[in-house]
Amino acid sequence: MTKEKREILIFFIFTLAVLITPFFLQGSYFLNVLVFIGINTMLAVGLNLLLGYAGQISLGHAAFFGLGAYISGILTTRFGLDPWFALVIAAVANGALAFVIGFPILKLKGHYLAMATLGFGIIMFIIFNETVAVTGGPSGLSGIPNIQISSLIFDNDLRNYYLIWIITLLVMLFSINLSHSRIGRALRAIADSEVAARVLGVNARVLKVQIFTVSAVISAIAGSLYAHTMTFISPASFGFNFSIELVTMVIIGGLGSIYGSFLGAAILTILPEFLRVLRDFDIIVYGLLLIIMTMYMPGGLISGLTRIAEFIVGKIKSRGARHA
Amino acid sequence: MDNSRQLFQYILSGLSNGAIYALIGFGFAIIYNATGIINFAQGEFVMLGGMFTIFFLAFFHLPLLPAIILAILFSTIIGIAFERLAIRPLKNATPLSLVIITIGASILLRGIAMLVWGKDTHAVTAFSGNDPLYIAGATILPQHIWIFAITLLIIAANKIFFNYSIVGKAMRACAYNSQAASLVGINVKTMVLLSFVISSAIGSMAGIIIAPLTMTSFDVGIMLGLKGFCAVIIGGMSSGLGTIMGGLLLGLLESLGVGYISASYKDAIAFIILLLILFIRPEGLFRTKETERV
Amino acid sequence: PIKIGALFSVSGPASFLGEPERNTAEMMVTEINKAGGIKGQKLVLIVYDTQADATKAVQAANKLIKDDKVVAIIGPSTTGDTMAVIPVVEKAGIPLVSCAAGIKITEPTKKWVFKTAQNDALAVARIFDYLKKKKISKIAILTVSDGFGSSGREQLVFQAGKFGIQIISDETYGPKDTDMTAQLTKIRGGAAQAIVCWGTNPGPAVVARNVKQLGMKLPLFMSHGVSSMKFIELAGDAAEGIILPSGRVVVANQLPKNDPQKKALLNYVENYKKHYNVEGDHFGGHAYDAIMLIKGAIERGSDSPAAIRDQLEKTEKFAGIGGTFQYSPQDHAGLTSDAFVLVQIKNKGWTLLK
Amino acid sequence: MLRLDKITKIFGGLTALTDVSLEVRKDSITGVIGPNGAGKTTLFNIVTGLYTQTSGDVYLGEKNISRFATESLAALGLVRTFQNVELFGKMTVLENVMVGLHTKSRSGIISCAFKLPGQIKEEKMIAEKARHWLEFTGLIADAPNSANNLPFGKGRILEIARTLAVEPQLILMDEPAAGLNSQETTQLAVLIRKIRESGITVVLVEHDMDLVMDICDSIIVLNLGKKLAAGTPREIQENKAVISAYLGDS
Amino acid sequence: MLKIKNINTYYGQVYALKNVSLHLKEGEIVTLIGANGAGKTTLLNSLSCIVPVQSGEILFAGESISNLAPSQIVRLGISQVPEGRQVFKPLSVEDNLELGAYQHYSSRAGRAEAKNTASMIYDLFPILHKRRKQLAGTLSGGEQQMLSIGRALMAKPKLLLLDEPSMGLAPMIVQEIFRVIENLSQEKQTTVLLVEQNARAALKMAHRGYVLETGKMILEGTAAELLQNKDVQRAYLGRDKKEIWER
Ligand SMILES: Nc1ncnc2c1ncn2[C@@H]1O[C@H](COP(=O)(O)OP(=O)(O)OP(=O)(O)O)[C@@H](O)[C@H]1O
Ligand SMILES: Nc1ncnc2c1ncn2[C@@H]1O[C@H](COP(=O)(O)OP(=O)(O)OP(=O)(O)O)[C@@H](O)[C@H]1O
Ligand SMILES: [Mg+2]
Ligand SMILES: [Mg+2]
Repeated sequence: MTKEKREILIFFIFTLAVLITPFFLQGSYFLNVLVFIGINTMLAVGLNLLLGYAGQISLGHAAFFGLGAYISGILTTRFGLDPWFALVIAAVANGALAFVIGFPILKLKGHYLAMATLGFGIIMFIIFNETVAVTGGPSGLSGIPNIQISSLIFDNDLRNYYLIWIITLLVMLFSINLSHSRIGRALRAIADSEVAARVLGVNARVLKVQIFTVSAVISAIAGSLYAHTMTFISPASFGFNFSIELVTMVIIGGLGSIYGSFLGAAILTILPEFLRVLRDFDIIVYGLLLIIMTMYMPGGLISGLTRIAEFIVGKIKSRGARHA
Repeated sequence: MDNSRQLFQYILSGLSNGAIYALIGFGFAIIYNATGIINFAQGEFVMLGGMFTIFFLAFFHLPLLPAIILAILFSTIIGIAFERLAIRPLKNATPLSLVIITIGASILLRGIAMLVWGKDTHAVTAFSGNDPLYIAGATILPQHIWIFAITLLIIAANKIFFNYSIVGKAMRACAYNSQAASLVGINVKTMVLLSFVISSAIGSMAGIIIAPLTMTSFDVGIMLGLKGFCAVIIGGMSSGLGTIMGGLLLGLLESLGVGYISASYKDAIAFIILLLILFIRPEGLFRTKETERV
Repeated sequence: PIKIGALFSVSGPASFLGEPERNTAEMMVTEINKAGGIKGQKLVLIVYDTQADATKAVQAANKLIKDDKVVAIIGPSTTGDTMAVIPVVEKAGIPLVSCAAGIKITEPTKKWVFKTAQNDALAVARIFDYLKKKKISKIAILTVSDGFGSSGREQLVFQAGKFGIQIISDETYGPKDTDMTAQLTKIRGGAAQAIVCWGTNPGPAVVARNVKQLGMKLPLFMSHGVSSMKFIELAGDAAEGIILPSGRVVVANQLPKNDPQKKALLNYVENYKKHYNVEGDHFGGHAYDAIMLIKGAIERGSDSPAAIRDQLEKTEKFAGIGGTFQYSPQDHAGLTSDAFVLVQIKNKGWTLLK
Repeated sequence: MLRLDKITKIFGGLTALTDVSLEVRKDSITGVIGPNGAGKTTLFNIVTGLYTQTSGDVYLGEKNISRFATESLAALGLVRTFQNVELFGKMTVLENVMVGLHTKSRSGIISCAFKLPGQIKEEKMIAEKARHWLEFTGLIADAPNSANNLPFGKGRILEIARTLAVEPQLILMDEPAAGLNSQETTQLAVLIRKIRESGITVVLVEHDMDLVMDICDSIIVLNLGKKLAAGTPREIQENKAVISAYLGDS
Repeated sequence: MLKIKNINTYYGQVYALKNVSLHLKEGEIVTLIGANGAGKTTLLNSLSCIVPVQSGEILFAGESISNLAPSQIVRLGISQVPEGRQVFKPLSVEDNLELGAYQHYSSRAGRAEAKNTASMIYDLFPILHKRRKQLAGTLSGGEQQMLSIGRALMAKPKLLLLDEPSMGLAPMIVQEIFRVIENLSQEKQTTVLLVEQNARAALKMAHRGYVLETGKMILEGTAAELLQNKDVQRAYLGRDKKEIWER
């Protein structure tokens, strides 16, 4: 099987799994968790394009998520816009913002970039918090309408699940396509050696800004969807901690792997659910697991799992060979 | 109240806070310069310093000085344990996975501190009283003097250590290329451990001397760590003058921002100005421009 | 058994609310079960931590309703979390007795949502009332930029006119800030006659110390957010003379004998001290009230969610920790301005200000 | 083809190049030699826009490219290799060359993300051409390997393959033979000649005199940041100044 | 003084060295030649314990050293000039040299000694003296190579491992370096293991040589023998210089 065919097959299986999962979870609250996994997957995939491919860190990605959510929330609650329309505006506005700030920010390298994006995240967080008249301030913005397609209102977990996951799958598909294209290769080249890439005619500056923009647009879409499924948003969800959590998802999952980002998002979303029974000990176990996972799978879950899978396949094969 | 006195108070307050940020920033710089790791758990050592001090003061009723010494000692032991258990066993880890490990460690340390010492905030008595000192009509506390003095001391010591002592240079060599460093006979593992020892000692020291002002609780490390992180980056990750300039600048910007623009946007103003400066000087504020060679 | 869910921000930035609330709720359930439960049925309390994060609150609420199948929910601790879970409980038809203070929670009235925490509006009114009596008309406010502070600030600004008070400077500080001298210096530069600070520990303690450091002589007022011994401990000498509105819990033994709440208060304080070795505060009181209100509702009706809701709405003259509750179809908050008293800190303790 | 006019470069207090002027003829192989630290790599860095000269101008054909950004030079047909090999280590050998075809393809983010028909066709073209260049340089067997695991010498060849993929007019090579043994160097000489024959002008910096004298049409000698001599290999070998500054008397 | 017996080294699943054996006598210059990817660097790195050896034995002065830490190897008196000039770019030239003598810095005598060695190295490479305050990262390629060699010499090793020391150096400097190597071996009794692409020059100077091909040692002999060997001539020696220049 060629590499390309295998990719298609994997995506197909993944899609199938996503589509049938709800049938096993009728009425369980877990469906609700899966909705959030979908949103986080979208975010992680978006950030992975930037971090995993182009090698550019962002410690302020929650800001784009929040901006998407707030633009959508404000336009629908205060101006009565249709949620779909609001989503599009949120995406476009975020893209425009990312494009504009992208040029000066991405000129920075290493720590300076980390700190600039962190600063951007903090600035946006403060704006969400302080512009009380517009955003509702720290106590949040409520009454955001659900998304609607003619008479179908996405107001329960099952409907939201399909809405979010179909969009998430599309985002994943786009990202996979992108990674196998000239753009994806150029981005990885920039991450490895920016000078060499530039000498070969890759316009690193513009390309970095472009991918930053794409990443921001994906985050905005996720944010908008989040606002319309939660129907309530508050700044606390879009702070520095969440930015860090997103970076963690991408790295724990595996840099540069789209399915890795899904795994990372899934683990970090589900983990707190399981740790809930530990009460106050949850934070300790969470920290510990984070360390252990990274220690034993430095390349991320996806490479760890691949290694384990290869090991098992190898074992089976060698056993088969012995029998033969 | 005349304007110049007010301005002077802003400057003084800004500088005092800036010195705190700088001191915390040092811990980051040291580990970074010796290992290339950005230690997101650094803020937690600041917390540990304060919490251990409280612990020895309140539960064992020790006098201040022994309590401080013990607090630094215990924090350092935790620093060593962290390095031994989570950093050393790693083989071919990427810088980013190390970042995640330090984030994990910070969560873990914070969690343990919360379980052991509870969620309450605690006050620590000042080293030499709470009577404000008047300087040209503006006031600071004696504790601020302590902070300035110790910050200066630590900078001087660092500068000498990293630029003039062979061990300091070896630590920098390790950070740049650990394989080549081992080829000249530097024991890389020892260097990494040493950097954790120094930075956890300095971090806890910072936590101790600022606790009388800021009070302390299991989660003070987050915000202070963040500010220290910014200070050290503004300063170009240097373990010398750059970081103190970074810290003071951040403190000043915050204080003047509150005074003349808006308190609500204090951090935002500070960051906007920093970003603008970085946009003009992408290679960092306090670093001489050096071209990357190919 | 009767399953009741609870959502408290036990960890995270609002743990000062969530922790005493959880402790109180658990203590109460133990007590109730020891005394034979409700109508002979044992009470089971399932507590989840929201970490003051709306997303987590919603997930936890969903779990309580769908997995644990609780008949009522108490909490969340913060207004933000409460606003986030309201759509969930409204859709599922499960009564929610919030322990958060935001006015938005019960205004407009929502079918399934009640609350026990006193509105900030009441606390502000108490302070302004006092200021007016003392003929202070120019004040500076210094509020924390989190949910608690911003809702307090809203009320301070909103009610000032009504009391003929002018807000000369309006400053804020961040929840984790460790130095407020810059804000205070700015206030000092104006003509304010008093400072009102709105926040929860440790910020106000820093403010009190900074006021002292700067040698400012203006009277300092705080919110009910710091009415616990912890504040006095943190602010040290700087706490002396500060005036604040508070639930009656901190001055329980100074109350007149005929005070309807006195019995419940003394009982609660003593019990809490016995269980947890620290003073109970009025935040824990919110959970006490929530549990007792639900208990009352079940006793009067049955343990189905709908019955609990209907009976809650009919609650009359329940003398709890936060005040005397009186719900009605139009009012799901249930308290009047006498829920607060003004206290002053003297000699490291509380004095009831008449 | 390429003309430098009075190039001067100062680093802080250190003058790395002083008034260097030179010309490279079309379809020639020009060698740039000189002692270590003479300024050869600096010269390349200036021509390719990685450094900005303190003064002087660079012309490609008639065009003054002094202020051109590095990435726009590739489109004009000017590329280079690096003294300290700069491979895209985490990518495969094939992908490395495919990056070289970046300027030969157009698809933007949208058409890549949506796999529009044009993009699919273009991808095919890229893969085909990349394979062609790997065959041309004899690296085809290593195509699927990770570039990081390539032995040093092959890494140098891969850099050349990558630049060839740009289909340039002019390649600047910085010490292409460093780290190659004599047999490999001979193969390299063959490859460089083949490149020239396909109509590409080559400028190379090299310390392997056998190679330089063997393949270069003309040679420029730098010393201490100044042009010391220029001429045919023969002339250079006999130049006293060059012998004493660089070649030695072996 | 050095004996390598049947060592095997892998990268993951891939063999890099198969049953390689080699020995060095005190004061000897031995050269290791082989094509790209033959495993020369891997062999030196195995010796320095940077790459772990899976099986086999390495004896230095009679002691097994195969499981030591790289820093201990240096203390025993083995120094390596690594492939690709791995200088400490953010440090100055001076500091780079100083770190070369890291192990000697614990004693006062060692420090004084290191100063002497440094001035000897500056004499050897005067350009380094001119650049001594400059950051190593801004040096030209050849200057970095000189620095890398100088740094290894600072340790005053008993056994010097050189991985392509002439790479990127001007012909005159190459001659100079070869002269230094010969001097070291003659005057200081330093043993040298030299990996060099310029096989002819290396063999001319060396006492003995080994030929490594795809991880296996295929040939061993005195330098003269190898120079005469037809296979070696074809594969590694190429045409004679003169031949080309005369054309
Ligand atoms: N970015 C820089 N900062 C300071 N000095 C520099 C910088 N780049 C180069 N130099 C100096 O300029 C001089 C010329 O360097 P260059 O790299 O051009 O030499 P080269 O001729 O390529 O030498 P080699 O043959 O050794 O590679 C060197 O002495 C070097 O130290
Ligand atoms: N880190 C590594 N991971 C996997 N394979 C490696 C690694 N390093 C080297 N190799 C492989 O091991 C083999 C031997 O490499 P080595 O670098 O020892 O060769 P060499 O003889 O020094 O070559 P050169 O002359 O190019 O320096 C090569 O096939 C190379 O691809
Ligand atoms: Mg060069
Ligand atoms: Mg090699």
